[in-house]
Amino acid sequence: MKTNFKKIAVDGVVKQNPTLKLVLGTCPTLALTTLAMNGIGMGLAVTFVLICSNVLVSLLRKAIPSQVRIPAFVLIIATFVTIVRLVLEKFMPDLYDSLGLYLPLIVVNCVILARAESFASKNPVLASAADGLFMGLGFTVALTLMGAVREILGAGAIFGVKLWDFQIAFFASSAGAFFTYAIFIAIFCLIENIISKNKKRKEFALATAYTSSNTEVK
Amino acid sequence: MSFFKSIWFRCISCLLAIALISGGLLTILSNLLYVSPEERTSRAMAKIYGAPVEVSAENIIVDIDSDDASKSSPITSNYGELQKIYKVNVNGESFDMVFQAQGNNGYKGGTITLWVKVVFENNLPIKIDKVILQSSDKQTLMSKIGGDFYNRFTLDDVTEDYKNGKVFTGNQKDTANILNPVSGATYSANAGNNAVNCVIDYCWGTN
Amino acid sequence: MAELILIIVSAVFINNFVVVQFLGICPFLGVSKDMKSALGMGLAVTFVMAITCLITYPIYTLILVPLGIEFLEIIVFIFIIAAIVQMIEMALKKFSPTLYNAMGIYLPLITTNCAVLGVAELVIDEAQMIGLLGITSMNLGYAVLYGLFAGLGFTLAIVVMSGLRERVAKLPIAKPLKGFPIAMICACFIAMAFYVFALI
Amino acid sequence: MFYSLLAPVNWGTVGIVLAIVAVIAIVFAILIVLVSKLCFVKEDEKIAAIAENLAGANCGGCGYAGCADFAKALAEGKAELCGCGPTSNEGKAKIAEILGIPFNDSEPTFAVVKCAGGNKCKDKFDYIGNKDCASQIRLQNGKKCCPEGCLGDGSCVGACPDGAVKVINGVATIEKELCEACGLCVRSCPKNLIEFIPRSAKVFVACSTKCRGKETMANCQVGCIGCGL
Repeated sequence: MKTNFKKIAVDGVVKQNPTLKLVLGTCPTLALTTLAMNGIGMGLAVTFVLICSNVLVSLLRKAIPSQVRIPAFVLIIATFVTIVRLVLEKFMPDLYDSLGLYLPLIVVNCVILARAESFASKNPVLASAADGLFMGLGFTVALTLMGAVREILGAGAIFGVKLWDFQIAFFASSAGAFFTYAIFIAIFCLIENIISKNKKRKEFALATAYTSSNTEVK
Repeated sequence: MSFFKSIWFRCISCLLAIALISGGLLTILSNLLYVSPEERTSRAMAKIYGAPVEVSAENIIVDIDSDDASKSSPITSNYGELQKIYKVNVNGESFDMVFQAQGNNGYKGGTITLWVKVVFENNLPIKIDKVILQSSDKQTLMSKIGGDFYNRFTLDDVTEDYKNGKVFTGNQKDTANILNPVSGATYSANAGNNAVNCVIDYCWGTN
Repeated sequence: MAELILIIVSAVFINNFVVVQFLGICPFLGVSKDMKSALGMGLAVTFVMAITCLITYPIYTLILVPLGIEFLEIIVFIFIIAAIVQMIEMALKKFSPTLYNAMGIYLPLITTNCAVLGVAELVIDEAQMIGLLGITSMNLGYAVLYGLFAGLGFTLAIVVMSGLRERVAKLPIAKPLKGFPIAMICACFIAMAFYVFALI
Repeated sequence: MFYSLLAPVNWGTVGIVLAIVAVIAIVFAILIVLVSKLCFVKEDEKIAAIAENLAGANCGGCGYAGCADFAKALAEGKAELCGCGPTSNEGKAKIAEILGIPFNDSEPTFAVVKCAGGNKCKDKFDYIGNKDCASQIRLQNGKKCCPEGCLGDGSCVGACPDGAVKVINGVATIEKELCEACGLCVRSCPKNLIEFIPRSAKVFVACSTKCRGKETMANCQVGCIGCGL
């Protein structure tokens, strides 16, 4: 069947945004969104690993019997993350320093196994790669926005640049992380509801306009 | 013949294959891509001086990785230990001393390792010139420690304090010493402060 | 006997994996809609944690450390946890399908649940466990016990959470706040409540 | 050339690692297959196939806990296909063919409230209490003079997952475009005023009173007096 990439793209970033809609990968989201820089770093690392693990999983999906799918997927993901960590440490030390902290965290990130289990194990390679890419992008965008908000409110700075020294310690704390995350999901659902309603109305108006104009012609 | 189609064989072979490939690949790669301590040191030097700096043997005072017994024991103090001490661009009396210091009692008992560069003139320590992070162990909240935490050590207004015996501390109540707190990661900041305190103890300390 | 009480207090309250250290939040939020599935998930996680400590501790101390291949630790641990979760999934599918459907995608996610891997890593860390429990040396018994009570701490947190969420679900909340957002805000209050334990 | 690349690898550890990993993998693979043999559940693959074609919205309109339960009920013949609104016609056609039952692709439908009274209908008393039709109806069959009239407290508004139902000047109205015909509102209305009508219907009677014309005229300005024109 033709995989329409537009649907996967919209799903990945908006309709099924892993952080805001499916609420997966909450551990790193809560822990790391104290700084916007972390959001980007973590997001890119996860995107990179997500794409490759989706490709690997969908390549092997027929070879892995369903009884042992979880250990097999987890093994693939863990191996892949370790390889990335070793390669980065050797050849790109500065990138490793900025990402170094997040790479072990990725192994424990639920988004990757969730996508491997629910999408990559059922779809061809190209679709899985696209899904990995857009899921990763959705994850990065959500994390960076949350990181920015928490950094501005919690530390009075953005990307490390000091804006003002008015700081609300609540947002830097973990309870604040929960709170910010809740507000983000609420706003996201609100906007998404409004958009989907208008889209349905427009589609319907288009459909009825077509049928009515067609009856007048007869 | 049916054994090969049975679920037993397929499951075991699949898991075995993936496990073997990943185990083997990882071991080989970890040996191949092993970053040796020397390489780490040269990277740190590159970061401090902008270009990798060769340190000749006699300029190495302490180096835990070196096989020379007299130099391989780190200098420990109650703040942590100095693992490497190098003399760099020595011309006559004035030179730089670069320390790899490991501060103790961080978060969950972990440690933080910093590179600290101190400028010396006619054999007298003048000022802490640069501090960069080398690595941290079990400090999960490192993201909270930004650049200004490290630059704080090199500011001029603290230079007089640590020269006459004051040390860096994280808790606000201890007014006797120089305050250098970080909100949200007090333990890790504590380990960072301890690392620099080792250097201060060595340069301006009692010995 | 004193160590036992210390283990219980530290694993369940002081270092509660979910609410103090914020590990394993995905299933904590995903499955706490009603009390029954929350209890099911809690017990499943407790079972996985106990068995994991039972298996990974000896593997680490008897095999990995003497041979000096510690870097393999993450891979082996995750593989074992995944195998245990796979077995539990089949057992649950057979013996209580309703609980199996209630947990859905969150059952395989126990594998990547940071709490389970967290407890496996914590238990093998000699220095910290001695500091935590005030015992002279670490052995398998303490490891399994700590895993068990860490799981029970997780169960306590998730059951409290599901109780809170069931009551909150009946309140007239704004439409976008329904579901996960209100669960997060409940978690925020629980986190504040447990914050006092971290100060001890 | 190739060998020098692999020089630093010390083959001792590689061997040990392979041995350990192999042992662990084999032991756990056997354990898993053992458990899978013990807990073999005769999963009717028809259920999985049906679930594939259902809309998967888990809206509960069919009266079952979710699509998985509805699929199982369908496979056992306990539920009819039209119970599920959101599934598309081709989906239903595929399921029908799996189940082997005849399927005429029924006209897509949407829900409508068969009452237009609301503020135009007089009240017997002022109701001050829990803003929910189910609780209001316990009080003298609701505040409206017309016994079948819409009470306007919007328990159907909450029931609709797509937010298609709104209470406008006292009476519940359903937006044709947003309605997915899932049937949740039909069950939530204590007065059973909500029904499905085909989407192509141009007009419907927005009143379900059973009183005679004179009484309806007294109760409500827009009541249907059953003139039969």
